[in-house]
Amino acid sequence: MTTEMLGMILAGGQGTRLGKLTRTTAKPSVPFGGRYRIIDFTLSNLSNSGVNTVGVITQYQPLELNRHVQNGASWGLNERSAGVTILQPYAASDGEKFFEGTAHAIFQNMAYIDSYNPKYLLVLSGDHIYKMDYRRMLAFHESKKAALTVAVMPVSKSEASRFGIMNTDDTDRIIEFEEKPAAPKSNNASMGIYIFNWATLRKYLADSNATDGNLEDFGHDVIPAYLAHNEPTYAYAFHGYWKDVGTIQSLWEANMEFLSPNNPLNITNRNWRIYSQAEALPPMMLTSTAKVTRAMIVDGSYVAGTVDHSILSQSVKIGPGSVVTDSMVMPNAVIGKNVRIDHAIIGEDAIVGDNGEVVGTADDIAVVGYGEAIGRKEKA
Amino acid sequence: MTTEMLGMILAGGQGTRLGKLTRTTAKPSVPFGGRYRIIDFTLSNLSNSGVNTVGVITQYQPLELNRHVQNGASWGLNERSAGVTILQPYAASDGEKFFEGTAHAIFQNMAYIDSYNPKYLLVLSGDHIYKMDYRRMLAFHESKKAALTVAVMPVSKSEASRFGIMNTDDTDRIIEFEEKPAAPKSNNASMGIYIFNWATLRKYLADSNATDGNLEDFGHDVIPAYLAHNEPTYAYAFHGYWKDVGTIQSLWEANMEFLSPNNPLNITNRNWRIYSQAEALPPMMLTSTAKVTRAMIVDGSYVAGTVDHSILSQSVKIGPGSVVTDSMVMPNAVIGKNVRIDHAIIGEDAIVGDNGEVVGTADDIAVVGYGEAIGRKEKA
Amino acid sequence: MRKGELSAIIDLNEDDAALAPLTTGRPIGTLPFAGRYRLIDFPLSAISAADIHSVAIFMPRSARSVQDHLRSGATWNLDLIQGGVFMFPYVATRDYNDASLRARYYEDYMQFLRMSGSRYTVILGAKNIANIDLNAVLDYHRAGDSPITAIYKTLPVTELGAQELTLSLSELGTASSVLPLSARHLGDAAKVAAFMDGYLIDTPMLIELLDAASNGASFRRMPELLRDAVLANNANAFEYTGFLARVTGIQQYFAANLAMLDDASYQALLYSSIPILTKSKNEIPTFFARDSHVVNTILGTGAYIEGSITHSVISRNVLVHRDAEVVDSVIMQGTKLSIGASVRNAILDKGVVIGPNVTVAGTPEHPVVVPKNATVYQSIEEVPA
Amino acid sequence: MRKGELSAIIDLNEDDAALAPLTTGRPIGTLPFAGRYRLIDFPLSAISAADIHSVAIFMPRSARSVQDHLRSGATWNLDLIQGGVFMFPYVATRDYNDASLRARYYEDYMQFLRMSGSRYTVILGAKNIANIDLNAVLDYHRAGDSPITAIYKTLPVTELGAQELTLSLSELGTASSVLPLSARHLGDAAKVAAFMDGYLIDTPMLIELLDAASNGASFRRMPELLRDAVLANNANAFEYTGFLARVTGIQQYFAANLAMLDDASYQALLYSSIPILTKSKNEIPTFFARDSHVVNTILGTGAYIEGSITHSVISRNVLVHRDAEVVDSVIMQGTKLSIGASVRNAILDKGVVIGPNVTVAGTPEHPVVVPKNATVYQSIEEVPA
Repeated sequence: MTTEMLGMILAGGQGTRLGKLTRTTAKPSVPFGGRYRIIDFTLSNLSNSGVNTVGVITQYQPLELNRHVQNGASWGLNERSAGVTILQPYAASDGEKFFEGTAHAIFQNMAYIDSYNPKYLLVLSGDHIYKMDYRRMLAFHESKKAALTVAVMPVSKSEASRFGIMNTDDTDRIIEFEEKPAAPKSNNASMGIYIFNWATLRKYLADSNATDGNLEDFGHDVIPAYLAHNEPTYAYAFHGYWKDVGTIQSLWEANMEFLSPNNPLNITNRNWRIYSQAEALPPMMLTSTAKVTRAMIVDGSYVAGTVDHSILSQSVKIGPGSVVTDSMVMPNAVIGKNVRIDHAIIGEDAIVGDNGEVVGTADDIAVVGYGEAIGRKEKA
Repeated sequence: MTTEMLGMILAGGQGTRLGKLTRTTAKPSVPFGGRYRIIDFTLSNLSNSGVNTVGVITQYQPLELNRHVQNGASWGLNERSAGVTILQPYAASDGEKFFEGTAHAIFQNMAYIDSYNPKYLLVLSGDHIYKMDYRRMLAFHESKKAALTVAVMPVSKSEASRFGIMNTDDTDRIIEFEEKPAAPKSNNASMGIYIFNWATLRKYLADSNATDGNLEDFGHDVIPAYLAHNEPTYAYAFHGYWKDVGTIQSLWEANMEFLSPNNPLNITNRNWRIYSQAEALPPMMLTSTAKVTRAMIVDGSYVAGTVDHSILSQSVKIGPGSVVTDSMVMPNAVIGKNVRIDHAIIGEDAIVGDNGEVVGTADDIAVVGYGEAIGRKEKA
Repeated sequence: MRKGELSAIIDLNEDDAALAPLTTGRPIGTLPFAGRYRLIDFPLSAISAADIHSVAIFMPRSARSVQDHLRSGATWNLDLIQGGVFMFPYVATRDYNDASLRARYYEDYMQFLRMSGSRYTVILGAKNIANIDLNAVLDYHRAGDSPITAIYKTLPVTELGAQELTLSLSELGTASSVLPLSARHLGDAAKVAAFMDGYLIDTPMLIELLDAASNGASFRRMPELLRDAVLANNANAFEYTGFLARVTGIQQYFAANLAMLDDASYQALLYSSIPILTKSKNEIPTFFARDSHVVNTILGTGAYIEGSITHSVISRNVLVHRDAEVVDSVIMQGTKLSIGASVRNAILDKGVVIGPNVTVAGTPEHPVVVPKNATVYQSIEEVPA
Repeated sequence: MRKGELSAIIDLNEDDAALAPLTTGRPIGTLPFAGRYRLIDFPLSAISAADIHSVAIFMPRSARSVQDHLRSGATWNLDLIQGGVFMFPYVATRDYNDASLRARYYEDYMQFLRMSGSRYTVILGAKNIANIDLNAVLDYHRAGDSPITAIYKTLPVTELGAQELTLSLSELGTASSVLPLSARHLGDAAKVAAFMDGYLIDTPMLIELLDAASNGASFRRMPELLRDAVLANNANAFEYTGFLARVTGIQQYFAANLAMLDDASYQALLYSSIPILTKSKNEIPTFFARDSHVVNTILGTGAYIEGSITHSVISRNVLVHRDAEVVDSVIMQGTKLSIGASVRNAILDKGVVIGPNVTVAGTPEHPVVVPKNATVYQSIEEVPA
């Protein structure tokens, strides 16, 4: 069995900066945009790019992610002898295999990767919102005869010091890598998207494991090692919408951007669909007291109140007299009567009892956690 | 979502007593009987018994098991909102969750179990060869109003000291449990098959976790605790073929028994099929030099030699002049020319080069490990 | 229930003349409903909830919409190795008149039943929108004396048309015949047992019926065979008491959709213990623009709403542009209302385009029906009688 | 190849008169082959290997065996959300003569092609057993000048029947027409380009052809349309050089099966870079008893062998009891040979029972064919001519 390019999604992080939203679930399975979960964007990009074999490396609270991904059929990633495989920690005769870092996680799953004998390994994060055709990046990688290609995008100079910055020569070859530089020399920020020649990477990881085990992380360890050994390493420039949703603030922002009819993500484009697992839920209902403007709503929701500039996910209930503004409400949340929700993210299965208030500001988003109950129902 | 009886297969053990056969794979995925893997029997029993939601708890080398089980479709266990889920170790905000024992493994997967809200929990091993209708055991459990029912089968007095022995009163209630007693009082050996009322078990496990954490193992800890607390615990007597294939010797014996046309397992019975993942392989070919007697052979095998009283799995090659007797050959093994194999188990992907010899005795079965190459090819 | 104890047949050859032009290119079974479903979802969901995995579909003349909707049957757990969806092609009456062809068709049906290994077979149509608990029907059947059970709901006589089928109930509560309302002598009875085109029958008896029909001198379709069986055996009569809408004509279809705006009906049909399963679509969320005004309405996903909607049923991917208004209407998928368009008491089939400032207005009793993919540039107004 | 760049059509309406009685209840496409496959597995496997996910099947009159075999199409990755198997019902010629029905059928085909979004469409039949690398055909097509490519294999003239189709190759290597051998002026040529009923065509052009045909005065089936297109455009001619068996009659079918006993042919067809995928069966291993004697034979699983078998092809679930012998024969699934039965140069269809000590013997040129489910109590012996 040979696969030209195998996709590996690093979905293991706990996402601590998402606080209450990831206490019982992995970051990639956090709901987004009404009917998606964050990982849907990466999985759809893979499917649309014709990468039909994908490993999802996870170790933190994977149950919901497992249930969401299932056999990959929702994204067309269910071909026989291909498709999606969830890779979790395991025990082997030489010990237990928890993953210590991004590169280490790839190393620990070498048997899986080798079983497909891929020429290229496409390494991705599971927590970015973007649309990208990885075939174009592969064509770039091949044309450069690169050992490693890193996708980069231009960021403003002021932001650049928050990213890994790739300084290139005029052939796009990376000559220097600076992690979160105080004085960045360029604005090519790494997107955490890599194409590796698997044979080369495999050798580096195996050598590291056999010696000092120092190649734990791609950004911190592997890229510097490639540069030090003069491996041909290139930067592939991406131009388009891209958002890391690793914090409450950025998750809220990305949802509000998604809500804009002029969202550069162009979600309505049928030539690059974002797929998700679709449950069969009844149609949404807006009652005679509903008032809904600048909003996205999906199946199963029941709205008797006012919703403005907000996103409601599946099976959300908004009681009469309640007002939801500038907020994102996750699946199955129940909002009682006369509740006020503003600049907030309401977690899955959360309950906000009658007359409750969840009010944040644009700089300090209020959050109700998964299954959390606040307001009157809390006393029950 | 409510499921009456949820199945949980404990498939986490390393199976060290199977030596080379489980160095890179979990015991339940070891091949058996030509076209099966050990876990097929348990999964088929579940499917045939109408238990359509099944968790498979694993932590040791699960890749092959994952690939085999996939989405459960091969066993008809792929219903939406049901079906098979592979449960591996994971990390949670309170730490990493490797499994310390059978009961502890159930406790660690409580969130999975609770999501189905089952009335009964059917706990099974993944490494037994048998056919059993769990509905009958459930009917017994219900009629006894039991909190726990343990399936038992009669063993000879001489064997009894190798098992957990359940001593019952004349209503089949277990009054005493002896683990591997030197002087057994009865011959009711536990088969490691349990039906628990989930609410009761859940309470015991949660209490244990909140206090001293002493309920790690079902046989060693939980059954004694139930008896000590006077929980109604019953023994359900099973009469039929049952074999634990946890050692090289017992695995070989079970295969040889399987080969007998009078095998009490009655594999040809279409009313209780044993399902397996079926690959599309070409038909088997017996060449003009083949001599095959008292043998089972399956798709993809190519036989130019002599095979007597042996089982050949998928895509096995037996070269001309070779003689295979009283042996079990696992998938994709290649046996060269003029090889002698007798009283042996040949692992998956193993190679025995021309003129090689793998000869054991009925008491000391020879084993060639997974992917091991012996004989002439070894030098290559 | 044991796996494999029940098999099912859904007969999509239902008389759909009264539903033209909605049924020009599709059978009743694939009519859209409640902005989200097709009518066949209701029998399929009942079947799925009863753990039935083997289903035969008697295909209508226009089979493509059925195939597109069912695909592998995975939505309803009909893709398991122990079962499957078996589609029996449409058979023209003239072919049934050929004795050898007829024998072959019946043999196909019998083979399906034998291979299913089922003890009982459920037979349903699609035009009765309901959520029947087939396990309850099975329990009732087992408790009864007859090898065949017929399903009915008690309805006011006034709600039935003359040709609609009813059960004649005996004092024992069994059904002695299935007759059109017009053939009944009801006296001054106010209520009647409306037959729901649903049976549960012992599989061996169904095989016998088919076998006899296969050797018969002339052709009899399955519904006739079953009615004869009721006459010959009397039937256990199972009374269904849940939500029911009977799609017997345009007006009934229109009313059934709008009935979903009543919260009690919506909850009863769509949030019962039998989840209504339907093929999932990868649609984006429905977007409500700044000046949209939508009340008392159910909507599918992927719609984009700038105008106003009141008391209507809107399917997925509908566009309602600014200053357009929809009142008391049923709008199917992919329809577009241009700026200033006005639609009242109308059914717009899939892909309809209503031009700018065009009015389409019917009456509650006579909704205007705009057929599939039509473009309407001139106003259509039905004057109330 | 990009996902969705190719779609495919498999036309199962192939002339099967010469294969009666094997084709009484099934089309050529579901004839069993090599103890394991159905003929349709070969085009489906070629399609799957080329990452094609949208396939239309033009169903034959007897559709059930095709549906049973294909199920959801998952075996060939035809159950992905981006594709699917679309079965187009059998259409009797008389229905094609009705202009409005004809237009509807063509519209269905065109809609399939449009929805597939493909740039190219592959069209294959099932009676040429081969493993065609469709990516190679696509590369050849792109390099050629014509919007249509026809697939052929160079064969000795003597191997073709008079009615078999051939390509007339120009000096440029293009095909100027598709003609039966009898219509060709071959002079003393020893070899001929045997047409393999396979095309690759630009999808827009195929839609145009169908559209024109839909509006035409009289009815033309797809194969005719395609032959006309070759005549009008000349075709790129792709030469296939792998294993080929053409199932044009009983003798050819018999020989094709026995050809699999030749190791080179077996490897070439079944172990090439295109894995032959087929519906999996949950069969038990084949058991060889103490006194069995089996040489030079291929077998499916689930068989139970006590007797002797030489140079034969045995399907799954065959029983050969003691003292029975099978020589130079093709035995289909579920067949039973009783004690002392003898079968030589024969084809036994599914479910045949040969009674004790009964002999069935044909000749290599005229194998005896025992039809499906027949029970043979009296010996049948074909005297060699």
